[in-house]
Amino acid sequence: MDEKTLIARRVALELMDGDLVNLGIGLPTLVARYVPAGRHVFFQSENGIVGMSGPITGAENHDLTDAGGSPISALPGAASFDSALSFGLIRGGHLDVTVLGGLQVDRAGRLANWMVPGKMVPGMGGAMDLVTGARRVIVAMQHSAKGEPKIVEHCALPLTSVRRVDLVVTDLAVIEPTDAGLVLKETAPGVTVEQVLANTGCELIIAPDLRSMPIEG
Amino acid sequence: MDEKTLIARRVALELMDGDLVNLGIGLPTLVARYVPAGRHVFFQSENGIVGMSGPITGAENHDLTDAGGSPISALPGAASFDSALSFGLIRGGHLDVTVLGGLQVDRAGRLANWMVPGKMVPGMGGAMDLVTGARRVIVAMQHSAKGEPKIVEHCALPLTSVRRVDLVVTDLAVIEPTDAGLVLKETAPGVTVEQVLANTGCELIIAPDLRSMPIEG
Amino acid sequence: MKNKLISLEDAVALIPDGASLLIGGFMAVGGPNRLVDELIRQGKRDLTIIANDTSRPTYGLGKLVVEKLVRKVVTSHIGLNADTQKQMIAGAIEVELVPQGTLAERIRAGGVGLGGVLTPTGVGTIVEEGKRTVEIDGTTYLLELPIKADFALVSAKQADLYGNLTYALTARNFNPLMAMAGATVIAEAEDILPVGCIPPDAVMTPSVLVDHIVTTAAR
Amino acid sequence: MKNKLISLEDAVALIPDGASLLIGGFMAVGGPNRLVDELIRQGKRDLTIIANDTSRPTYGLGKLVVEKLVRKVVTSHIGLNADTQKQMIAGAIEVELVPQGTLAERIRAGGVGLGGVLTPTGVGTIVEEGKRTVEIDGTTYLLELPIKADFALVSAKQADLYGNLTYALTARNFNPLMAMAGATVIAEAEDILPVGCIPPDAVMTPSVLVDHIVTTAAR
Repeated sequence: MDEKTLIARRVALELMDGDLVNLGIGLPTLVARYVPAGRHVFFQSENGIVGMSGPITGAENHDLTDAGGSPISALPGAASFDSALSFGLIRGGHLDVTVLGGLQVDRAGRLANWMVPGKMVPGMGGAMDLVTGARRVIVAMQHSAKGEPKIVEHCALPLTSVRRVDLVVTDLAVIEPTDAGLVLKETAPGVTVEQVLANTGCELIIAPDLRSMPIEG
Repeated sequence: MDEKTLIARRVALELMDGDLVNLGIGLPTLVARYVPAGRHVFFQSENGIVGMSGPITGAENHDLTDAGGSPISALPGAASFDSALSFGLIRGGHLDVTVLGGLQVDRAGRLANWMVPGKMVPGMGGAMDLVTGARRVIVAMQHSAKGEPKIVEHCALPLTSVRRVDLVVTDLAVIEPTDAGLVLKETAPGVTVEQVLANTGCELIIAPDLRSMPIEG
Repeated sequence: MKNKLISLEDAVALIPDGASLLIGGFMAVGGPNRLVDELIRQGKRDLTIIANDTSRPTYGLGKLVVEKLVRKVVTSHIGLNADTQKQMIAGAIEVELVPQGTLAERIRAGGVGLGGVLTPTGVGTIVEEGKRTVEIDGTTYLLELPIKADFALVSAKQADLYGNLTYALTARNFNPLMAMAGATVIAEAEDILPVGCIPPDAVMTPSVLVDHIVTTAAR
Repeated sequence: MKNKLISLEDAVALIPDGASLLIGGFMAVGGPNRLVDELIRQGKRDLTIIANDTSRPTYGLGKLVVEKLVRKVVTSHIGLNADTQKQMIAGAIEVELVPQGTLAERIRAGGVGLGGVLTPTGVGTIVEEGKRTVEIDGTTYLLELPIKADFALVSAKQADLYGNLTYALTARNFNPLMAMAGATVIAEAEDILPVGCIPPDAVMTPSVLVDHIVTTAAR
């Protein structure tokens, strides 16, 4: 199993039956493939639909796309709406879970994921509303980038929100930000605590009930 | 012609082709009957429709009513919507004209029409939004009540809005509030300037082009 | 997934005395009048009601006032229910009068997570009393705060079994706004349809906002 | 009543250089792409664009940027149009980045006559810079101001000859919000229908908001 699949599978275990979920572009999108059997999850696309699914080959239509402009389909029971209602769902606390990629997460559990000053300024799109408004924010990302830790004492990059995220899932670990600091809850299969610590740029609290991710190869 | 009909007919001359118009309950409702031929006016009911008309006898339905709960019908091209959009049309400057009843109008052209402290407190309903937001506010009312002038130096009753209304049409006169004060523009058929002044509780400026209401008996 | 269909009795049994209720409808047109009748039958009391108006004494939520089950009402109009005025003057019921457009925006703000909205409506009138004002480019606005409630009771034309709702014509009014602003949302509906029978573009309240559905069809 | 149907050429001829334009669409899906192409053909310049994103360089309003017709853009995302970033860094185009939900509320506020809205989004981030904050019950919100424009260019699935509009699925996005916030509203539509063919409950933008209709059907 490659690292992205591992992360997506672990995140998917967090999605509960009946949840309204928004997946960011890139890695988070993979999560939809691994929703546990027996759980019905409603996926939102912030451009204006609840109940999206992958496209039906040969039946793509230019009026039904995801936030990246790629074709999708609408499951039975889907609902479409304008951008104000779409973000009303997000900001108003109606979105159960958002899964977003990350550039950095700091020791206080705050996410930076929308720009690298002077290099990459794509704009925040819906990310700031998602992190501010979702009931649960899950960051799905590689634990480090080019050998540099992405979990750091202070984010060098501009924050997406001052709100503390709820869970960080990486290829090495599952980490839960708390009042006391970042708590290491799970390690990836075959990964040691020492490996996690060596690739993390700030202190981690080892959970008393630390376990291996409940993912079978 | 009775006084209410006179007022309604005079107000109706103010409605232009294509206008979006909201009529208050009571006397203003009569205005719809007298829209000049060749002018298509869109009537809004603030409970959520543009394109309302009188009810179709025998085809009344409990899902299609005016703001008083009475049956109406929807003309071809009507649109229905929720209360936020309905008042978005009103507050957002999309409503061309509102016609409202009045209890008092002061010399600055400000309207009081929603409560008599200690006696009648029905609530403002949509009146405050209508007076604040409509492009043109026309007050349609009797010139005096029980012998007391309703056009006064200062409103004794609580104001509906501090916004100056655009026109006051009564059974005696048409009066336009301006920066300089209230201007007497027209007198009702058979009514003298002296009669208007005698029934008005504050100074009126006589328009140089004062005329009789262009209404034929 | 949990079935959202529930009996009228069970739905209303979820509501405790003293609860705050957003109640859809406009002069009880498009109001959840079955749910209201059941509130009376179960004798719920000390209710806080947020609604466009208090209807007439014999129709829809007007009856809640007549039955003395209401402690406070936040509304734009009480003029057609003499009982509301009578109880207000007697000090038996607290009435907060809110301009209708402001009421719509306050409920919407509650539902979409805004901290408030600035409106020109009410500036310089007694509605301004006790409120913060904000000046922007020389224009003064009232800062109006969001409204949320423990429950939203709404009335729909159609509901599918996920809870997607449609409303008909002027029966829509405050219902879709309130369906966003209740911690628990109970919808009564004339027609209960299988999932997939309401086209996505026809849905006015997405299913994810609705907790319980009650049928108003005769059984 | 004036017929609102107008040719593509005449519609765009109404727009002067330097105009501010609200442009519907999301990655140009549901964007008024015929109107945009005609803006380019007529060489309108110094435009201020308010839109969800600047699309891709070869699609929809992305081409306006590539053709250097845009002076300023107010948007939530420019990541898929390298030209926007390039011109921004070169100082040739001014870019105001706005969180997507905030952009929707600001345009809506402009259209419905609110003086502003309070949102928690952006508090404590660089989006807060230069903005007023308001504290309510211990929570801090940003005061976000309304957006209006000289024109709104929207794309509809259907238009009747009064100007009532419907949108399809995710092509709806910002269109109905923008149709309230433009001083002049021009809608392009796939199907032009007789009055009365769109049921009142299916209308998403009421006719009274729309000034001009352009057909996008092949002739």
